[in-house]
Amino acid sequence: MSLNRRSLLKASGIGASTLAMPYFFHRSAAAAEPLRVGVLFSLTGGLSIIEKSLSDATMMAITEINASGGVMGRPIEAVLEDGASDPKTYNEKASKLVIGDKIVTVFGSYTSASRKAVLPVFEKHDAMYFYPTYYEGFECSRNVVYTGAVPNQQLSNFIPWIVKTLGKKKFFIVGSNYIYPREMAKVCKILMKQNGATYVADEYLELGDSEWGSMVNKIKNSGCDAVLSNVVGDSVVAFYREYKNQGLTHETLPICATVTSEIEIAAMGPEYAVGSYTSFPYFMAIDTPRNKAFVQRYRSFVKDPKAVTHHALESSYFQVFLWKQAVEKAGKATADAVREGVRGQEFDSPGGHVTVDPNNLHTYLTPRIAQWQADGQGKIVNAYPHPIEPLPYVAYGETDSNLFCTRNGLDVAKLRKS
Amino acid sequence: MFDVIFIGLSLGSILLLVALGLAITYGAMGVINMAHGEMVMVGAYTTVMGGLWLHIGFLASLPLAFVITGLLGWAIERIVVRRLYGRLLDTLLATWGVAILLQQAVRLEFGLSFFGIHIRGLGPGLQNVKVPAWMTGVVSIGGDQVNIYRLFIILVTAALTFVTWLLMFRSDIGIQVRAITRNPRMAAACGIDVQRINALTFAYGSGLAGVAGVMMSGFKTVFPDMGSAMVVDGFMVVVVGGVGSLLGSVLSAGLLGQVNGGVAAVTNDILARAVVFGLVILIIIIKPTGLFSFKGR
Amino acid sequence: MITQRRLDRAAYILFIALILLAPLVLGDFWVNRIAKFLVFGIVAVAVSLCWGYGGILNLGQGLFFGAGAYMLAMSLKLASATSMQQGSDHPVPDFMLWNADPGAPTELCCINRGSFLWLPFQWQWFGVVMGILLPVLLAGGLGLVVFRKRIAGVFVSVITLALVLLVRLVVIDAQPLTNGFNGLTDLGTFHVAGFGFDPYARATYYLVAGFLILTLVGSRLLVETRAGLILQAIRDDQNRARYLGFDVPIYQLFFFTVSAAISGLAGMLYVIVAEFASPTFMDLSFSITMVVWAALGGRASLLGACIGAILINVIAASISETATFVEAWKAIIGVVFVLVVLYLPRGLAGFAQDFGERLERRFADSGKTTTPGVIPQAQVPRGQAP
Amino acid sequence: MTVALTIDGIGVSFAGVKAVDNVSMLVHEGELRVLLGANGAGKTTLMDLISGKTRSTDGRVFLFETEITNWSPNRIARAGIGRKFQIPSVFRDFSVRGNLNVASCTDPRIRSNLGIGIPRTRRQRIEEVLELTGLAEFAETPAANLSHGQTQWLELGMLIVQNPKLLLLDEPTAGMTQNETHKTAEIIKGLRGQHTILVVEHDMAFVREIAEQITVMHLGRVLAEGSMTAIERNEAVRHAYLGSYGISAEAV
Repeated sequence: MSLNRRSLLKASGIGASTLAMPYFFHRSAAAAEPLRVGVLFSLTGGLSIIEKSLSDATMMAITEINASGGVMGRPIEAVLEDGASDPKTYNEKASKLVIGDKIVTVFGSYTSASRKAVLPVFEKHDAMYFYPTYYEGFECSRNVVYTGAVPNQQLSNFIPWIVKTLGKKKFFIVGSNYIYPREMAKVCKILMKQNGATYVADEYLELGDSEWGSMVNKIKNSGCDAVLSNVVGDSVVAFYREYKNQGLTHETLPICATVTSEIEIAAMGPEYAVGSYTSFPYFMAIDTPRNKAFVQRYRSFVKDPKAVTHHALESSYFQVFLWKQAVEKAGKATADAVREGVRGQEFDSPGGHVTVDPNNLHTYLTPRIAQWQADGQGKIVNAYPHPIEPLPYVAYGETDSNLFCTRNGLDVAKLRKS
Repeated sequence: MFDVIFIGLSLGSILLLVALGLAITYGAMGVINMAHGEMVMVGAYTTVMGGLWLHIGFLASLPLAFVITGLLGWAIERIVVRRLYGRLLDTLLATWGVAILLQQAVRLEFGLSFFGIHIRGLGPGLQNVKVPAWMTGVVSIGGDQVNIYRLFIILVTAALTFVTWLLMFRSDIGIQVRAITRNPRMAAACGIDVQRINALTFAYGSGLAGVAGVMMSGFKTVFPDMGSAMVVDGFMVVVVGGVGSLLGSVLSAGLLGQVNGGVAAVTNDILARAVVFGLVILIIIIKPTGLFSFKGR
Repeated sequence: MITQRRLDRAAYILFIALILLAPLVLGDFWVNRIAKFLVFGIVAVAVSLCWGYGGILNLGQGLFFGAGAYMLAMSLKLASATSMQQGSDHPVPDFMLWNADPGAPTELCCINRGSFLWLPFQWQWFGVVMGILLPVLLAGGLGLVVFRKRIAGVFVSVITLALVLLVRLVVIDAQPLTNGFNGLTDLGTFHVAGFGFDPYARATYYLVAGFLILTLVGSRLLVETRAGLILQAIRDDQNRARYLGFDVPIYQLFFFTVSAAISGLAGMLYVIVAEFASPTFMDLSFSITMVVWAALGGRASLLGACIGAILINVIAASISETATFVEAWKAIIGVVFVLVVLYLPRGLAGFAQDFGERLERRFADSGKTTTPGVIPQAQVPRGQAP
Repeated sequence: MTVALTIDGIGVSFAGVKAVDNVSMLVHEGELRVLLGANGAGKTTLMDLISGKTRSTDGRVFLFETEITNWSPNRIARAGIGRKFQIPSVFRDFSVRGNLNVASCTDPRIRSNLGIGIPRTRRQRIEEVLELTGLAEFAETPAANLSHGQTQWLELGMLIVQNPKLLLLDEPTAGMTQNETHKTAEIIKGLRGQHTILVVEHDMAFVREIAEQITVMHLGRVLAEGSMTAIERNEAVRHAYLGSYGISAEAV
């Protein structure tokens, strides 16, 4: 009984039982054995500012799938756990889900640190982890399906576009001090060189630090003509505010960001970001009926008429569907079945068509560049005509004709040559 | 050069803004209030909620936040801190629990999220605070561009420091507070209502944190965990300055701010923070009682 | 008195029997989870030794835990399969190549300026020795200065706090050497004489449990020695101890260092059961959490602190895994914590001790003698402190 | 007779004020010397200088043949000087016996204290001291529960257990009732001959009861030295310290 009640509550995300009703009816009607999946995000601690929304999006997808008949006629039962913004807790909860609850598929996490902390659990016990966040690449696990962007999907059109369209030649690279921004900076530098641009500085601020006085002053005095920001998390808000407070404007010296999303823009107030750019595969402003409906459904799901959607959130949503299709294709939900089934799986997500790369289990996404507007939405100023291939090792010379990460795993020989 | 000094001054004033309340609750009352950062957070949320629900502006939030966090501080003193006077490290542990509780209260929207009720302005996410347009941007003073918001923080901090100094050293209540600091039993024997004065002092210290929260909300990020890092910095400022010395706190905030700003300008922010931590360790080792000190209870 | 002693011994025996027998009824996952909690129990013993018996509140215990964890993790990182596949004849951590400048050498000696520091870690036992040695050196160096300068109380806490934050910052910033924020992951298995300790195996549980028992009993014996008595005397009245002729700093230093070594040991064991090391081990909140465990269990009782750590983690894990409290469990922990500080200032151990004393009085009144088996509730011994 | 304590022209100044100024003094082995003087005469400061609490600026201190000038307090204690403070300080969390146990660890090194339990010979000594200080029946009582007088005796007992060559007692009867004072005098008299003792005291009845040799200090200097009767007759003492009343008047 406790299990039923529990999953009921979980499927409703924040405990709204009305939303869980269809699932409940379905379950009693079909009386089929539910398929259990894990949902592992930080519901407490500093990272919950973002991860709560990812958790909600995952729950929404599960609720929708259940409402439309489940997976192979079986309802999904989500076991929700709290990573508490702490890799130790992540590791413990991952073991709980995979070993304790014998769950094969888990959707979860935002930071690389937490993914790295749960990885050994999934690899040693052969379970599948669906990871919805853009990350630095350099990973080739047969137990992870990566549905967020890798550096080439955010940068390969971004840097050339800034140089050619905006005519900017001298960059100030700034980021939070950890692996993702440093790796992004590395790829940026390669692309800048290829496009005949230079960078005047490559500076970092402690993750979570929001004191930007000195940094923005440096930017001001650096003589750069564009700022490339890989700043992550709550620091973003303080950064843009300080930027304007020190009298810098995006018209003359735009911030071109890789991580600033609708969440941060809403928090800082659009007036601080108007005119700046972000490169992401998904924006809330994507003008398709599918996306508009998605935003509406999300808002009513979380009961917040002003809630925003963003890239990692959209990936959290569509990756559940990719998993569903994989299970249905394989006819069962074991790790092997999911892994093989998900290869090449396609889905029309709110942001457009996505495909899981059959080789490296990363996802084909469409790079887009948006300029932030006064209403807090990004106006898409540039987009790839089609989804592009994910290259997790692009910084080491990986190209679409020479993949480092294939279904046989990482080809170290190629990496060595780089 | 001017810009670096100004940023250092601004960093110092931000440190002091948070430390001021701690200097009172820790310095004068012997309570290590780990929930002080959460008071800052509550102050910041007061701005958010005030704007959303009462449609009051940023500046009008200042007195409101002072009152709300003051009342909250008063309640915490009554319920928790009162039983712990003289047990310094226990106050640290108990208020740590209070801090977790306050964070969760905001994140879970006072528990209403269990019932599927969402209150705008609360919850786990980031919040937006509207700042009056005239406070953003720069003003030119003598050929140098000065960040108006930071200038405003410096002024508010200076004003609060002055008011606090007046209260502590030029008012009857201040005399009573200082008497309690030095010897609570003797003070009680002299007819001072120790319980009342303690509650008021704690409330005032918390109120200062609330004001700090409003100031922070205008240029930093508002979310439930925003305060936890601040309390550590503030605590260091107070200890380095010398427990119980207002002047010490002012000077140590100024010193740490300038060092942070200066090192950051020459090298980078990360090294600057490391240097500040190192400096804190060094100062305590060389002068264990802080830059200025007297023996309290 | 005799009864108290017996009660105390009974509590220790009962606790040891419990943790030795636990795997018989627990599944794989719980064996691993409890093993992690036992590691936290070891940490709590270290905190209790330092704080409860020595009066030194170290708010940077995570520094020593982290140091131990990183030292062993470095060895295990080099022992992992991926480190052997990086294109060198000798193991090289994958992240190091990845963080290297383009065209840098791929041998561990010279990938970057500091990478040679990793060389000796190819021998696992070097990592193990360093896992104890580094915390000992850190604590020794710090303690030498701090205690000689007669810095005490909250000032020690602030110094340790600033130090742990400083080291954390440096570890994160030294990404090419430490893998920064992500920490050391994808580790090899810890081997002793060819036997590999899989984190989910019973053997690993018993490795941790064995060290816990060793630490617990060892620390208990240590505080009962004359040196232990002198340490507690110093906690009570430093000045009196000094004028009785005891070199106060040396005693504080000794126990501070022992406590650091125990934390380092715990850090290593944690790496074995959790398979990663992370700079979050050096987060301030983790260090404070360690103090919280000890305070809940009873800072002045080694066994109490240890049980406190295990208990609070079991409770936190359990309530955070119920549907109702998955988001609220932290608030509950916060409330429990405030209540314990307010109403059980000596923690569970103090509570159990009072209970034991009442029991003793009852038995004394009725003229009966106690047998250890009768008092299972009093699992926690009396401490020495108030 | 052997000289136990030699003080040779010792002095210290605080913020320019000479608290102790060029004091010289000899205390023989087995002697009981009383230091007299008004508040601020420098008696306690002199004890601080001997026991290492305060560093001297001039002069030297010898314990028997050993120069101990400005050693650290614990080294001085180890050398054989036991100090009792004006405000009694004992280990409040320990029982009476526990306090004596701690004090009986005469080897200061950690290495030699890593054993459990107190050796038999020292246990005997502890029993003797319990008898001597009259605390035998309170042996298991927590020190925090002792009366003021008992606490003073316990502290005294802790020093005696250590068999110091020289005992420094700073106002051992401060705050005591008449009965307690008398008992303290008995204890101290019981130590006479076995220990060299230097006592600072105000209570003249007590001083009369125990004193052999008296040193009078005034404004940081030694004013007079001699037997009780000699001091009572000393003009300088009468004039500078006792006014026109005399010692007996002050004692009331």
